[in-house]
Amino acid sequence: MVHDALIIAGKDLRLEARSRVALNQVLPFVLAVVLLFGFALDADTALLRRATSGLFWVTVLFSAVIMVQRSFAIERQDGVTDALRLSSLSPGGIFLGKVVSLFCQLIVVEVVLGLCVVVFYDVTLSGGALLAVVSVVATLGIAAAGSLYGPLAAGLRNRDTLLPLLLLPVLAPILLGASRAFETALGRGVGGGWQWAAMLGIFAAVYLALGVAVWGTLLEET
Amino acid sequence: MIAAITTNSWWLIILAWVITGVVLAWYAVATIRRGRRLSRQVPPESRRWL
Amino acid sequence: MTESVPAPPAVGPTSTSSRGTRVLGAVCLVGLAVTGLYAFVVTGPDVRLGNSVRIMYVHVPTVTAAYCLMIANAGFSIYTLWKKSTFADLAAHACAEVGVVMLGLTLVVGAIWGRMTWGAFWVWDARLTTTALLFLMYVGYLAVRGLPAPPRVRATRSAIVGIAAACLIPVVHKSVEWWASLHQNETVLGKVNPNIEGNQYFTLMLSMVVFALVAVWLTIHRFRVLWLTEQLDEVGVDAAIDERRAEHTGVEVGR
Amino acid sequence: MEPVVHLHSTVALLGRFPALAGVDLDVDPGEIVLLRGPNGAGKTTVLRLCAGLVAPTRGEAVVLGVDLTVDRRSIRPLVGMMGHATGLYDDLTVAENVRFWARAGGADPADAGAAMDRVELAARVRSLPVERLSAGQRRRASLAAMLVRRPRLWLLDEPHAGLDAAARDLVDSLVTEASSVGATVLFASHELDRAEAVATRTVTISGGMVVGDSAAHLSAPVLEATHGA
Repeated sequence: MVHDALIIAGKDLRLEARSRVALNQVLPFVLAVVLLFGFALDADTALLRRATSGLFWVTVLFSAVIMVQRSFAIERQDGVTDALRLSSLSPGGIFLGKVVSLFCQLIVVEVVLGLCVVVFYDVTLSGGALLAVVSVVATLGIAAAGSLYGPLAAGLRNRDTLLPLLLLPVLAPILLGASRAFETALGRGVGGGWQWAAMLGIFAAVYLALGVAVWGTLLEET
Repeated sequence: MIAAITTNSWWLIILAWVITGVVLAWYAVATIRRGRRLSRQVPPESRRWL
Repeated sequence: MTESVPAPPAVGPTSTSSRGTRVLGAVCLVGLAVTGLYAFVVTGPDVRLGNSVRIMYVHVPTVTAAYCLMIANAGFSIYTLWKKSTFADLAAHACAEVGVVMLGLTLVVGAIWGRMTWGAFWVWDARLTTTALLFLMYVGYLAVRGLPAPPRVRATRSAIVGIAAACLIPVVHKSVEWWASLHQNETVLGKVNPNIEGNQYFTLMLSMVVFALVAVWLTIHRFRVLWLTEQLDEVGVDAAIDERRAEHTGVEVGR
Repeated sequence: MEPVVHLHSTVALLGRFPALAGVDLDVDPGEIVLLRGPNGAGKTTVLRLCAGLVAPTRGEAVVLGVDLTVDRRSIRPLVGMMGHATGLYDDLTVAENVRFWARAGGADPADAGAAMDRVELAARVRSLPVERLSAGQRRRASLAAMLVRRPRLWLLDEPHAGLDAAARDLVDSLVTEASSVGATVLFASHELDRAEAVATRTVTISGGMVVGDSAAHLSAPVLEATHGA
């Protein structure tokens, strides 16, 4: 299963390297959103700084929706789904492969977003360990949920507006946990950051297990 | 500490009950009507439960 | 043996109701009347909540019924995947739809209750937020069910979304609970049904049972409507096969 | 000799539409069977059914010893399918595609080069993204992606469509070569003159049923004799 996952992830990342969609389209989108929040909140740096963790993760969520859309649109190319069914890759492996590739791309987005936030919102980073752990676990959860709902909603003519409706409510706990944890990391939070990280871990575990379990029927039936 | 409980706002309570009643009634009627319309089209032997 | 033309709908019963549902329906109506009576007349205002407790008699049962329906949906979804049964698929759909109606109601009534207790329609209270999230997730479920697809494909997809949503209920619940508890203006209520006693408690329990029966009654009827739609399509299959065979044009038989 | 494909009054539904309404077909190892018939007769569905991509709703369906009514997944790695769709990633180069599908099919990516040689893909073309290939080159790349997995049952949906003469000869030679090595080929085609030249047997399908079989009047042993020589 892990071997299959690496094959799929390798393919996805190589495909990304060639087509550079994330680089050319998603990163500019991230920058745009950072600026838009600046305009929306009237460049009130104090307010932006206070709202940073929330804005950060809302931006990550929106980028995730776009990337999941893209990630599963490429699998919709003519005949690829059938070819995947005919391959001896285990469906769970394909799922994990998509999760890994989404995870890597999202981490890149988050790093760039982090830099933007530091520059544009004049945020001083602190509590690095918690930031890193929360980012990794939250991104894993987003990638897992995205890879589960992706085949349902991506790449088909009357379905591409379905993905945000399916994905965003489900990612609410991630937004909650990650932004609260970030707040504690950045020194303003109230509650225990590590508690939130644990909750994010549970969320990611639930979706990874679910994905591996049901992806077979998903690949078969969509 | 918390806003004064508008204890005498009866109309809100009634509104809550009315909304619940209306929505459930509408949903029930819609389902029954659709059931009737469909029952006429489906041959009886496949309507196992009736 | 194949029924070439679907038999004209003979006299047979002409609706989805049956003896069982008529009885259940009657019980529900009586129950609702009694609950209404108790809620408004028999019980007085609560010592702390005042009259807003009367809204609780509606608010709590609908949210409980909704949760039960969602759990039932998950159960049927698992059964659909496991045994590939159409019955479970349609039952899951019926439960989810009635559940979404109940969740919607809970949100509206919750907002009214919020308006009464805190003067604002929406308060980021743990239960209301969780209900709103679940409402959205199950609207997503119904949206997936609405996609045009062959029945088997639709059944599998919906089952997966149903199970995924159900898996999230505890996670969403826990995270929102934590989150709400972080806020300073902790709601005065604390647990949803404060330890009211006497006939208020009885009224609440009564309305819980009545609303559960109403939910069951609605789900049964909704299920039967779905069953009829399914039968309507199914009837056509045998006819379609014969039609298809007749389509065979006199292609020159192989040498 | 156990047939590679055994279909008996097989019915297959696509949604509500009975694409196959009772197919009877037996194919032995090494045979090259042409499926002919009007459009929409169910040729493609027969191929997809044999590949385990479409579920048989009634009747029997056994391919490579696997009963499709029970398990449709385990035969897939043994089957190679090529249709109008290329089944390749447009953004990846031909070589990357063939190597990926080799790995995905459990084959050794190093064989990719050999597979591309067999389909006579020019070296220059191999490093081009599939997006920029001509229809003929795409078909060759798709064929290479299938070849590299060395399937035992070939299911080709109009393999000659849109190919130039050279490419068609190549397809025919590959099919014959595969059959001689013991693989079995089932293909649908409209170009009857060329298709019948390479096929060892022609089956006519119409209205979701087999209505004609060139080998029908030949008893099995006779077939074996002629084919074996």
